[in-house]
Amino acid sequence: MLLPLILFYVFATILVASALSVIIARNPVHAALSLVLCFVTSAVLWLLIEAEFLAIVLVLVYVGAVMVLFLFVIMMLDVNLEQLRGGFTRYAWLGWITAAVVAFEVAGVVLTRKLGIDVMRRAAPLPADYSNTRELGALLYSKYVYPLEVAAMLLLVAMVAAITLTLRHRVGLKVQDIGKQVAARAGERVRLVKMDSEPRQ
Amino acid sequence: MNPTLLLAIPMLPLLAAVLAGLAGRRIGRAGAAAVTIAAVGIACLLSLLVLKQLLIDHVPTYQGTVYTWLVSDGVRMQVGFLVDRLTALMMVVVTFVSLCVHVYTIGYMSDDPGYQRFFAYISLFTFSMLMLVMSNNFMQLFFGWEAVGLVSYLLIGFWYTRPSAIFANLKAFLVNRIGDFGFLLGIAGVLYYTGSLDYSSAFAAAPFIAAKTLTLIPGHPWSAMSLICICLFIGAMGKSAQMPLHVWLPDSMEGPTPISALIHAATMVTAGIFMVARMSPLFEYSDAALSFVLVIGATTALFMGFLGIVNNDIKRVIAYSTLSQLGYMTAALGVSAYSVAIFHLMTHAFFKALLFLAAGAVIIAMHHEQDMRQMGGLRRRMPVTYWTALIGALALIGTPFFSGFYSKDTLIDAVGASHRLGADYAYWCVLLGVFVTALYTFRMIFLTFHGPERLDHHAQEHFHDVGWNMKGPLVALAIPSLLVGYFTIEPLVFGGYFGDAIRVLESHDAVGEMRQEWHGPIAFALSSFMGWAPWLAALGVFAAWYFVLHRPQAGAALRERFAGLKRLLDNKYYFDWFNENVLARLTRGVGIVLWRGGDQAVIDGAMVNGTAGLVGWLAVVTRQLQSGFLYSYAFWMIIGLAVLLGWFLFRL
Amino acid sequence: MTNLFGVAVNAWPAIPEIWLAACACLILMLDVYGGSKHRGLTATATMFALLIGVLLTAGFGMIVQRTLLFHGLYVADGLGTFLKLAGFVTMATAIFYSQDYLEQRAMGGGEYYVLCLTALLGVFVLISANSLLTVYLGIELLSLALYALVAFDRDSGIAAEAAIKYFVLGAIASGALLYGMSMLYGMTGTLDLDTLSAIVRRGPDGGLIIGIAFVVAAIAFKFGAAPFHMWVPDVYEGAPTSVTMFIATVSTLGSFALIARLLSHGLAGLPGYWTQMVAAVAVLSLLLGNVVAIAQSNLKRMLAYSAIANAGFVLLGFATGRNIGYQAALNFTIAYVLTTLAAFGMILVLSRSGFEHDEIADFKGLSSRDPLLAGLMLVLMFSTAGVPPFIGFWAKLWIIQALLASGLTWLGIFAVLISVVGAFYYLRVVWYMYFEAAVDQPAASRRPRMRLILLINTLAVALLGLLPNALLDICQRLFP
Amino acid sequence: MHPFSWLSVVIWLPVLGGIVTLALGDSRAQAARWAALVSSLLTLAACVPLYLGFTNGTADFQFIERVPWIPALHAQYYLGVDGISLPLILLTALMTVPVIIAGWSVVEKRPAQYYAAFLIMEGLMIGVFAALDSLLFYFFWEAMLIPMFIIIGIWGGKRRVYATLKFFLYTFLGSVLMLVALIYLYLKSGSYSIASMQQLPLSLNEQRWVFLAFLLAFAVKIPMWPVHTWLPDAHVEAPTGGSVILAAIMLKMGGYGLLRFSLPITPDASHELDWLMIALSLIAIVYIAFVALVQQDMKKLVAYSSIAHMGFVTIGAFLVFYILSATGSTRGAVMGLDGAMVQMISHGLISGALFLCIGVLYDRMHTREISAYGGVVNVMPKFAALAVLFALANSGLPGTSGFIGEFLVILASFKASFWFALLAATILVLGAAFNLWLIKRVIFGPVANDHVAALQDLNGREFLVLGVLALTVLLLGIWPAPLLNMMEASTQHLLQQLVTSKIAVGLR
Amino acid sequence: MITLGHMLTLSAILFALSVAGIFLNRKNVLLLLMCIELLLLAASFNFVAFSHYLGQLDGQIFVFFVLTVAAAESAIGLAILVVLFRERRSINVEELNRLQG
Repeated sequence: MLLPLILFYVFATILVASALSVIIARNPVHAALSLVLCFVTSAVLWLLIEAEFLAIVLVLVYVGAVMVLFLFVIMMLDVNLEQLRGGFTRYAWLGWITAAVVAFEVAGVVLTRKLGIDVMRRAAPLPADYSNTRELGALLYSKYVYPLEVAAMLLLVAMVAAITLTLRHRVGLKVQDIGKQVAARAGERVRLVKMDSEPRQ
Repeated sequence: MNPTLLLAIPMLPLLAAVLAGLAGRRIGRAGAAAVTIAAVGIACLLSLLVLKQLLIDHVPTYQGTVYTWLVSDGVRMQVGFLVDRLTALMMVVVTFVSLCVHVYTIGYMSDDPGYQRFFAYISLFTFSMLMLVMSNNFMQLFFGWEAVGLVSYLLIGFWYTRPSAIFANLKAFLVNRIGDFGFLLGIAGVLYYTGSLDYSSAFAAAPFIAAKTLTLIPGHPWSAMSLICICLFIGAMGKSAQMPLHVWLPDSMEGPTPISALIHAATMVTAGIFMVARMSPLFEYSDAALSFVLVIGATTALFMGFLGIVNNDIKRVIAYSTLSQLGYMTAALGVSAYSVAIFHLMTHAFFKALLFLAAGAVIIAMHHEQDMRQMGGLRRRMPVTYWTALIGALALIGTPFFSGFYSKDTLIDAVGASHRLGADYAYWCVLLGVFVTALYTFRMIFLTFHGPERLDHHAQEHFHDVGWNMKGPLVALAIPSLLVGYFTIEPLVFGGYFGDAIRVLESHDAVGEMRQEWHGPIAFALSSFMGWAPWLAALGVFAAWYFVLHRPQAGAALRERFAGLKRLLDNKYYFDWFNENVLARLTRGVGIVLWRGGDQAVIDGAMVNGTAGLVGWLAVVTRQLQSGFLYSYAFWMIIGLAVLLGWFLFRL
Repeated sequence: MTNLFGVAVNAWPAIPEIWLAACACLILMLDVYGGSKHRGLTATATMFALLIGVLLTAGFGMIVQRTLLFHGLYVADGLGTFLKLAGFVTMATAIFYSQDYLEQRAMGGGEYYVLCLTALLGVFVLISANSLLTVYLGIELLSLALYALVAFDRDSGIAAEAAIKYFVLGAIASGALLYGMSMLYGMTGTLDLDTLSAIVRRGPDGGLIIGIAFVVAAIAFKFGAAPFHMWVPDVYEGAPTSVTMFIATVSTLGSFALIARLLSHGLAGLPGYWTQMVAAVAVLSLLLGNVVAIAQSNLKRMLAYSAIANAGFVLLGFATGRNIGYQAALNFTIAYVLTTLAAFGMILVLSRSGFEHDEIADFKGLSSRDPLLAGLMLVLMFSTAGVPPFIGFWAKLWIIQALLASGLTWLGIFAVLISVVGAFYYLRVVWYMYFEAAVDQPAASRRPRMRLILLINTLAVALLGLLPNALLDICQRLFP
Repeated sequence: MHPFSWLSVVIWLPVLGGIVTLALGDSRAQAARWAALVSSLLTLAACVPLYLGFTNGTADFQFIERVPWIPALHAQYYLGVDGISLPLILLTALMTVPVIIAGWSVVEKRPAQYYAAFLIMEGLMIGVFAALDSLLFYFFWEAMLIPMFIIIGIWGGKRRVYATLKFFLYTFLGSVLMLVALIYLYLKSGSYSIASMQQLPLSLNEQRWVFLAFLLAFAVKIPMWPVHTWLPDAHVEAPTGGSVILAAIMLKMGGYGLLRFSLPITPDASHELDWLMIALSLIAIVYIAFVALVQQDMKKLVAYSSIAHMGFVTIGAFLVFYILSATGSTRGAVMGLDGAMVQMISHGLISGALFLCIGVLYDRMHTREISAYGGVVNVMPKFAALAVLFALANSGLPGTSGFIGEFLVILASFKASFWFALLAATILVLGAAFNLWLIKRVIFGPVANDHVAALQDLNGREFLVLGVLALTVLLLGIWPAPLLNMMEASTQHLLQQLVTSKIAVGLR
Repeated sequence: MITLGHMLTLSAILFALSVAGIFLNRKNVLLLLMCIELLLLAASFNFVAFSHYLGQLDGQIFVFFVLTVAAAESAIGLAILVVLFRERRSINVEELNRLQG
């Protein structure tokens, strides 16, 4: 049973490395791409602990939707990449230390076995015909229906908000008015203009 | 004795005062004068009636309450009267002198705009003084005590536009307050030990108090009685202008002359003497206090006399003479010769009032000129004034058979006969005082009435002798000044007139010893030539004649010789200088320091505004944290999180 | 139906949420067809919807004893009903105050009201949340709507700046919340708050403490308590005043619900730890809020710091970890919401198109320009300063009493002393209004209806100060 | 009990009057003035049944009204008066009328708000004295700051903002700790009623803390050295009426608090710390008297003299234990308490009158600098007479009310220690010094300048106000017995509370 | 075998990194948004891990919702970003300090 552990370490390393590169990337596009890498590796790690459905969703939603959105925005706002190159001030070390402290505090508890539950515990083996997705679905539509509704409202809010904030009617913007087009009659399509020919000199 | 009658005596002047004061404009000048004079006149008659009842009808001492002022903690503080022979005598003196002054005022103030106000004041004074002498408890005594002080304040500052006047009255009030300060403490002491403010209970408890001691400085127990008596006497020092609280009296001469006569010679200043006499049952139990009284009195008697010699203002000379005479009385009190003190008080009231009024007459005649060097030879211009003044002067220096002689000579003998600590010093003081008195008195007489006229032309043309409304009182006062001593010495001093009003312990009774060789006034007068006093007086007169009339330049030479002494006397022993330049300045300095330094710098500056400033500074500094940068915000959040985590994980 | 909702009982207790969600969609439609034609239609509709919501809640959703819905993810109890009613009323008043302001600034579009309603819905979800999941969703629903609202004035640079700051920091906070919840979940194996509070009784361990610390941090952020307060001043100042008012009032109710459900209920089994953390945070915010407010010149910003300070007071109430403290905190929250609502209403009624009237200096000489409004503002300021006879006094009094009753005497003394410092900057407003000469400004526009509501609002502040028993009594009943 | 609740009337009548006045608005100034005057007079009238219906010789509270107010906090609307509070209530009602009249034609700026503020404050102050429930007490105590803040701030002088903020924050800071103490006592006794707090047994340590908390509140109000510095500023900047109320009544609340709260609730702490109180009082008397001597501003001078005089209140209240240890009995202690009470009343009248006098001058010449005056008597004889009377009363002249308090306190303090009496008695000299020096510089002397020469003497309104006060001062000075009889039983009872230790192991 | 400890440690590191990214980044708001996604990922890691090792699915449900929220959040965040850019013509963090003090 060593293989999973090896895989874990490999992907964990990649994950951490790519996360690091998200932070220190000088170019937002690179950052975005390394974030994608993060998501993919995490998906793999989730597969390792039998969360298949979430792993897939992670890839689909994030890599498929969110990150595309990010890249789209990056491109849309044609920000001058030169002036956006990330960079740390001379207080960076302070930041690193603080982050390290937080990480240490949490990890320290874990490693010193003070967590309260056995960190070395292994999961009970699941039956062969176990389907993570079905279980989730069953739970989601029975017990967690109320959160589901709330989540719906939440997405509605996101939609409304995004539209309200970004959509704006610029003056002089050429947009077609469907109603007008439909309402047009044949008579109005062509107008015959009658005019005398000019006498030539 | 009829209480309503007693009540009427102080109330009539009060009502008159209120009437003349508040309705002065309505009743007019004449009205005001009439009302007040009537009131005081009646009061005077009633006082005489009371005296008669006590003397002839032998009515018992009256002791009664008018109403209860307040009750606190079971202590009843009442307004009430104690009328015995001592009181009666004082009442007569007060009302009589006051009456004379009222009458005299008509002429003296005739051209003053504040006419009604003046009458209101002096009537009010009469009321206060009567309340003082008739009181039967300390609270009321203190009331009268302060009330007369108030009126004297108002009267000294009567001409309130004169800077010198309003300076003088402030000074007078403050110095008196210093006395009252002690007096109040004394009263508090009495209440402490007797639990009551009534004379009767206080006197009854006297032996009990005498046994008590209290410790002011740890390890030094004091006789409670001495403390109380000295405190009380400090009050007397203020009122009766004993050194070093005498400084206000000469300045008080800024007031109109009738006031000088009434308040600052005859009545108010004697309140202290009266009070000590009244308190004799207490003082008798404290030799220390009496010695203190004796020394203070004797010192005042002699050294204030010296000042009279060098002064040229006629009123001030008399004022210093008053000081010195008060010293005599105090000295008498100091040897427990209370009766003698009161006797001298009475005679002095008459002849000193007389002298003042005479001086006043001169001043008016000279059109408000007070400097004796501008006078001279007035005896031809105003004979009545001259003769009456002469009588007063002779009485003052103690010429045999004059009233002053009897009182003063007994006084000197009493001091001589006393064995109290400090009595020898006192004896020499009073004896030497006789010479000094004669010297300045006749210096004044000679300068004013004899010798060449030194009037400036202004005085020349405005000169006019005074009318009979002013001469009348002079004559009226001259007669008692001449005779009262002869007739009253026997009952007052040796006849036990005062009965139990004055209490003297056997061991102290100097007068008692003198009573052995008492053979009537004439014999007393003749026998006095065996003593020093008359000769000293004569010597004084001679010296005055020699230096003033016979050979003035000799006086000048003498001044050259003792220039230093002269300067000392001119500056009145530098008392005023000290008060104004050291005490007053020190007080104001302390005030400034405490205000600017304590209040404004430390409390307000450092503590109050300091705190406010600190908070403000903190605000300005702290708001820098809100730098506006997203990363610093996030950073602070994480720091907070890390701290929360660390804190509790560390404690796990 | 029933087995979809998973409960045999009907869903009446959830009527407020259901009604609100429905209204949000309806009003969105209403706005799309015809909102542009009739000005103020959506606004009026929203207010009606809210008032009907009040009636519905009062009529059908009036729950006294605790009932669970939706497999225990949803709890309905007296506290919930009360807070929801308060939410409806507050929201309605807030919208009433902001109407003209939005019209003047061309923000009167229907989306605004939809977002407000959904935000309120988020608050309600939070109010009746009985599971970590619903708590989280409630917070997110509220926050997302708020982010959008803050940025709503698209023509204002500072609004966008405020929004992005709010968004980023808020995201960090919700990240922390998630992390903490994951820890709690991991330690206890449940998302259900009832079970959670039962399980944590077994005592503290590292995981729980980590979870608690993260959760407390997130809650402190919602409250705007130091050191997680940094967003408050910037957002208060940058956001449109109407939105600021919304954040200061409605979402404060949400924050109260959050801490009440998550800590005082969910972690009731393990008070020692979170109460101390809360106490620490509270002290810090009292200190910082009161001190820094002194240096402010912008009223909205000053009120932001005052909000930080008041959050400190509410948290002190929770720091007792006892019902008396929760009662006091609830009372304080209601008092604060009532007063702050009127204070912002004051700014709105005084504002004109192109003029925010949010500098303290703008209030100079108001007493001569407009005595009525000045008088009302005076009442509000003294009330917040905690001077009787106004409601703010009782709020503080009760907090302090709770602290003393719980033996936290020094906290009580600290609280009263710091509130003296706080008094200064409230007084400064009064000083500007009454003691300073008027600056030349046109008199505030009449707006009689608005003044009336403002007057009623302020009278409530005063009357609840004279006869505070009603409110205190309710609070005592809600935390028996 | 009494069929009609007069206390509520005297509390709420002026408040309602104030609201009416406010409603009338500055546009109808004259109407507002009359409304204010009428309601203040009605309040005064409503005090008559209080005075007549009050039975002397019992320490029980009378005119009791007791209805639940905040059941949630066990706080009641609980009113009542005894010999300590009734005189102060009467004083309050009496002093408000002159204030209203004094402002009659002087206050042009927002008159309605001016009168409203004073009326509301009158009600609140009476409430402070009448409240028997400590929460109600605190309610009135704090609420009263608002009108005063407004009064000084709007109608004050140049540095009014500084003065009024200082006043507010100073007093607020003092009060909040008292609130903490009250809550503490409530939590121990289960009720906010003062009586229950007075019977509540407390350990010495608790008493210490409670005492200090109370002390801060009351010391600031009285004010005692060294927390007195707000008073001169507030007085100087406040309008005449404000100074009058401030000096006449607001300071008394501090003294009242000491008598009603500190002494009976924490007797042992009072015993332990009385040295502190007496020391501070004596410092206040001597130090402040010196400071008053050198003031150049009339109002400042009177303000400082107020501080010095209030020193007599505090020393009189705390003599008992020294007397006990010096003489072995408590005879004389009550005299000290009586002295403190009388001092409060008479100081209320006198200082109020003095501030009115200064107001009279200020209205005419718009300066309070002593150096700007001189020889006023020449042009304003009536005024001069009254001013001199009040100044003398202020320096404790027998025959005026100013004498009694100092007299009693000095008599009592002699029992405690000769030195106390000695230091306290220095006010005789220093008080006379600063009062009469003021008079000398302002009233007497030749006319200083032609501003003074142009002065008009008192008009009828001013003369009425000052005259009535003068009569009261004299009457009280000549016959204080009624006042003393009114309070005697209560002070006796207070003494009993004071000497019965609250801790198991009594200090005595 | 992969234990709970491994997962938790990993998520802790992720969390710290993302946080560090937020306050170390001085230039680009976009990067902040990315870091936030990373943050949510870290939290989700915990949930997944716990739910796996506790053998119950509630955690994964939670993560499901987290993903939803994250998507919505990023949408709104980007919208705000767009508004900001339109107003300021810049998404530079260091220029976002008009509100301060």
